[in-house]
Amino acid sequence: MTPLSSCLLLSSLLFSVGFAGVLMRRNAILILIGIELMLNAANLNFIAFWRYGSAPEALTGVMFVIFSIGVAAAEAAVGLALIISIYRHRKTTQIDRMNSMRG
Amino acid sequence: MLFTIFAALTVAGAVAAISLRNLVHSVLSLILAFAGLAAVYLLLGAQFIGFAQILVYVGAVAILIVFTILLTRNDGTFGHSSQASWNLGALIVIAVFGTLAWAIHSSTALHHAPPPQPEATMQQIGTALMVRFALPLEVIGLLLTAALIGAATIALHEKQERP
Amino acid sequence: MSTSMEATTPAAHHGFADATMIDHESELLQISLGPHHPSTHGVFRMDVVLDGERVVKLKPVFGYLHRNHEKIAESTTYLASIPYTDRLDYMCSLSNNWAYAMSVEKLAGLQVPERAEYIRVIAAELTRLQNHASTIGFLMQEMGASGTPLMYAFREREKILDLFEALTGSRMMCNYMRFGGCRVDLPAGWLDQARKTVAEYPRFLDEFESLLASNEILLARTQGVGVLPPKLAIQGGVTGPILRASGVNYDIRKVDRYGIYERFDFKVPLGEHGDVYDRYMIRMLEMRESLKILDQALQQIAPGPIMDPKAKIRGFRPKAGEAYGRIESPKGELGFYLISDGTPNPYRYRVRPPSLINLTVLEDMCLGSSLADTVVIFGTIDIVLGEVDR
Amino acid sequence: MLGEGIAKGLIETARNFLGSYVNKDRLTTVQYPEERLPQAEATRDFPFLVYDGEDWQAGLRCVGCQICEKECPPKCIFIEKSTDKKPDAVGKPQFYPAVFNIDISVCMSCQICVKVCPFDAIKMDTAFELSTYDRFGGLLWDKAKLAKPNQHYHEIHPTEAAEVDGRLADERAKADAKAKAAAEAKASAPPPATPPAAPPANSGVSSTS
Amino acid sequence: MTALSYNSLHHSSPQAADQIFVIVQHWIVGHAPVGLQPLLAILLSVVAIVGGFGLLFAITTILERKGLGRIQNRYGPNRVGFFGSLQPIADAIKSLTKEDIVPQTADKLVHLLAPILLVLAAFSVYAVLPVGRNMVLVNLDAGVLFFFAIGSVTEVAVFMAGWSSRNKYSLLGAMRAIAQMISYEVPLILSSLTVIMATGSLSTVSIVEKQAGYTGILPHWFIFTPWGFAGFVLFMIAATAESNRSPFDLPEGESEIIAGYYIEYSGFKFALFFLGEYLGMFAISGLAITLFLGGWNAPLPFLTWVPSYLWFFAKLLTLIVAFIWVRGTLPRLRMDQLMNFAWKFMLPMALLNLITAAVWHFMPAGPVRWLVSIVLVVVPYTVLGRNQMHKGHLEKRVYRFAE
Repeated sequence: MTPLSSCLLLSSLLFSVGFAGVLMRRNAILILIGIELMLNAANLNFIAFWRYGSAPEALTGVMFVIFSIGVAAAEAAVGLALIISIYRHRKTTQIDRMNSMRG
Repeated sequence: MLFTIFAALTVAGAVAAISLRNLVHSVLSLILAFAGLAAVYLLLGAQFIGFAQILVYVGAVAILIVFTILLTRNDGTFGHSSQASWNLGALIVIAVFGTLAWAIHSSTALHHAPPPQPEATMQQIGTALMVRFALPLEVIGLLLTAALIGAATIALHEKQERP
Repeated sequence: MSTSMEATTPAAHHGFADATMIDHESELLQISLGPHHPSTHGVFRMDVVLDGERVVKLKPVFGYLHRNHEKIAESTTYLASIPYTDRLDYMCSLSNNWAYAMSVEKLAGLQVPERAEYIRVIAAELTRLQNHASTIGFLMQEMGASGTPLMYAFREREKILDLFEALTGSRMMCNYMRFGGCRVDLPAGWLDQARKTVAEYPRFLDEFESLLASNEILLARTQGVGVLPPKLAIQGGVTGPILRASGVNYDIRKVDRYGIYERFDFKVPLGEHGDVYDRYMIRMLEMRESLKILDQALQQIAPGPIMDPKAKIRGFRPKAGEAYGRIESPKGELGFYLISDGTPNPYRYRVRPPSLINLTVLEDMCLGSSLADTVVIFGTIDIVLGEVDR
Repeated sequence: MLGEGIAKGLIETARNFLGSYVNKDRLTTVQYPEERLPQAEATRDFPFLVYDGEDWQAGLRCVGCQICEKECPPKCIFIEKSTDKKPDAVGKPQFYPAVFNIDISVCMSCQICVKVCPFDAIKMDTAFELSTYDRFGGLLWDKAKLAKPNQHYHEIHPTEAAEVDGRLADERAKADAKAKAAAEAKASAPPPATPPAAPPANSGVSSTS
Repeated sequence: MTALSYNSLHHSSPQAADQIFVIVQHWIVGHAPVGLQPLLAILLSVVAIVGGFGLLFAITTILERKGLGRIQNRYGPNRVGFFGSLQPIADAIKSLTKEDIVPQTADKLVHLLAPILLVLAAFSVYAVLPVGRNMVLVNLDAGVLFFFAIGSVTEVAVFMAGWSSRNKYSLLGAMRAIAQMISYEVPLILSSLTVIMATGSLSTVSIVEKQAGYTGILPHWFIFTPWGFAGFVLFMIAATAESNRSPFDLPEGESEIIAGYYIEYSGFKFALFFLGEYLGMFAISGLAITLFLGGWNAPLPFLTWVPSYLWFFAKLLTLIVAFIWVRGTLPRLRMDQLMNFAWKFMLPMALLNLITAAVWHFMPAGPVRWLVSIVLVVVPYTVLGRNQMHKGHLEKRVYRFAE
């Protein structure tokens, strides 16, 4: 059970938990939380491979995680803004009721 | 040994985040998960990423989610989806986790000894960002401003329209 | 704003349990400011309906301090009501005494001697100084300056209260004016002490001026906040510094020229915007005008009798009739309307409370402003619950 | 320039801060129990009954005429007249109050009772630290607790006391003179024969009493 | 995270007094069994920090109340102990003995966790603050980033406190506090960015070392450069807002919403909130000292014999006095003005300050450089200041008098 494989195991566990959250919960906010978890699992993989991988001085893993954190934050902000605006119209955050395309 | 503690903490936080009934409790456990993850990064030697993780996720994203929860009055009918889709979801998730675990277990690339602790000082990250990754830096800056303005207009726009 | 929540009495909303109490139909948050609240000048409640931080509806609720003053006055003699007038606007008891004494003098046709008139003007202007100083002190306290301006104001107020204690025997409950003059003459050395206090007072005003008048935070917090248009002020029957801050030139000292005010030359400051900053500055400028009156009065006062010889202490029965005496109290036009039926007790005893009448325009000023501004606007109206509830 | 007004305000508080160590005017608070602010002479708190001489029962000036009870706005004075009479300071037999209670918790120290009392029997005290544990019994003061010697009156309100004593002394002198004259008239009426000798002795007597 | 690295201490340093604490620590650690030595060293430093700043908290409470008193022409507490010196102990005992009331509808666990998390975050921030030469708990390579990361955790604690006590006012207070903290974190980080750009490193120790040395009698502190001074002023304004102090103490605006997010706390938990707030204030002024006021360096060349940690605490006390002085004078800002000020004045000034720092860095030394930087600082200040003031056409008014 090398440290690298334990890291990968942890990140895959995190990924599946996040994936479960997205599948099983009906509240839009919890879906966003699931997505955040999945993104973090991916970041963990990058750092694990940077740490135990072949050419650590190239810092590619670290760079990629920095940019991925940035993108994830932007995505979260836009997602939450969408949820708020949908709530204003539909007065609900249940995704089942967000099926109509009308304005 | 430390790694297992933090890993357990992170997974517990994640599971609690998606399973708790009260939304605010789930966000607090999400924060616990993010903090655990940051600790794992520090263990792996990526200091900058660990602190950035705390600053961005715990400091900002979690607060954003909390604000959204408080702004959208959940009208009580939330909770788990119908029993059937719950089992189906669980089944798929276990399948995904199984394949990943099997892949990790059987891949041969992991068996050589772990290399020494690589150096990720601020100096190196700074120069790498400025030299090799200058273009992505500019793009991410652009993307963040666009996202910022987009999010603000979406949420704000609705405000003025109210009678 | 047509909210689905009709204006039921606050008690109906009593059953709130959940903390994030936003009404389910709309985003409104109903908060009651008071009666147990640090900035409501006494027992006074404001039922405020907030949309986010903006005030949508404000209903003042008072009556917590009602002591049935006017009904009691009908069953006691004229003299016995004088100590109760101290408790009307307990910040300026000497002005209340003067207003009551003046209306009874109109009723009974008594003539106040020269020296008593001077003492009354001096007492009233000193009251105005210490009232405006403490009003501004409380106003700054509400804006968050943690006590410093209030302490400076109270330091000056103490000097004036010591003058009152030496003259009338008590700091706030003076009970000093009688029908036809004053109860006791000026003790020895009181005039020099008064002149010294009045001479030192401008230093405090300059200190206040430099401490706050050009302070950017204060300007930002007060200019353009809680605007009271002159037309609304006149319709609302508002009087006093608030009316003058909206630009309406109405000062009873100039209109009625009661007492001997026409002997002193002083001017009446007027504001243009009618916002919180104007009300604050008008009070500062009025204090400087009062100082001018005091200087002139303290020079011109001459020895002489202080009581109209015809005035009787006991068995005082004014002839039947009615009278309305009013003065410019620091809060506004304070009036006493008396109907006498020849017996020692007044038949009807009515007080025109400037605080209560100024309160009626509170909601119009506060609509659309934030919660923090509501507290500040309420502070500039300067009400005293003793006078509001009587 | 932003911040200019704020700077002036800060200088003002700094001047007060440093001033408080330097001049008295900038530090006006007094450490209450140890140091006390001097009270003005006209200060009034709660009424007390004045008595002359040593024995407060006999020397009490109050004659129980109940004017103050009628005039008191909050109606906090309660008097029961005595049935027998006792000679007062001028020697005229007067009633005295068997019971004289003032409910301190109701009294608002408005000094109307002092103004209307024809016998200068009730004056205003300057003691204000009167807190008690018992709201009813403790604050309902009877005659014994209210009576205080004339010296005490001189201590707290010197000028007023001196003026009152002066007036009382004149009254007493006038009353004596009148009594003397009346006694003289009575004595001289039956034996008309000795009219001339009386007057000179008369004036001598009155001045000494 | 190695604790105080022993080899860095060279006994040849002239001032034994300067390194007294470091020597004492090594002497104690020397006695422990070898295995435990690193742990013991860390433990000693942690105890020193918690004790030292706890004591400073006590001193500041009494300093604040007496200082405010003296500003307001009164004494301030002087009954307990000599000149009121034992007042903090009396306060501590009072807060310990006071009954700890938890509202019935409150969310018990989160209600309990909030003050603990707040104090935890407040204390853990001190790991990177260089209190004296060789006296920093851990010399992190990304020290300043660590500081801001842990600083942002306090927002979460504030939210937990506000939401869990289920009270209208506490929720309003928590929302205001979080909005204020977030919007002032940006100018805070940007104004500290200028110093990081100038020194080229995020480690607090190297920032302080770069500020050592004197030209003539003027020390090389960053505050004595135009961009440094502007950065310092912006940093201090943002620091006041970050620690909810005086002109920005909106979350616990007593006169409006009674006590903000800690309204439903009493007893020791209430004291914890105060401890957290004061520690936040010390930490942020500590960082200001490290970035702008030359950490533990002496202000004048001939004063270097004074031990380094004394300089740090002297500067800290002066900043605390400044906080108290401001608290005693200024009224409170309104919520929208506060936001407006943050985004329309602080942010542009901080960005422009970056440019001035860059210009200062690349231009050759000399009066021209001074002139250009000063212009680059003063011009935007006046322009933005006038826009801020005249947007609501705020100015002292002249009044007419009716006859």
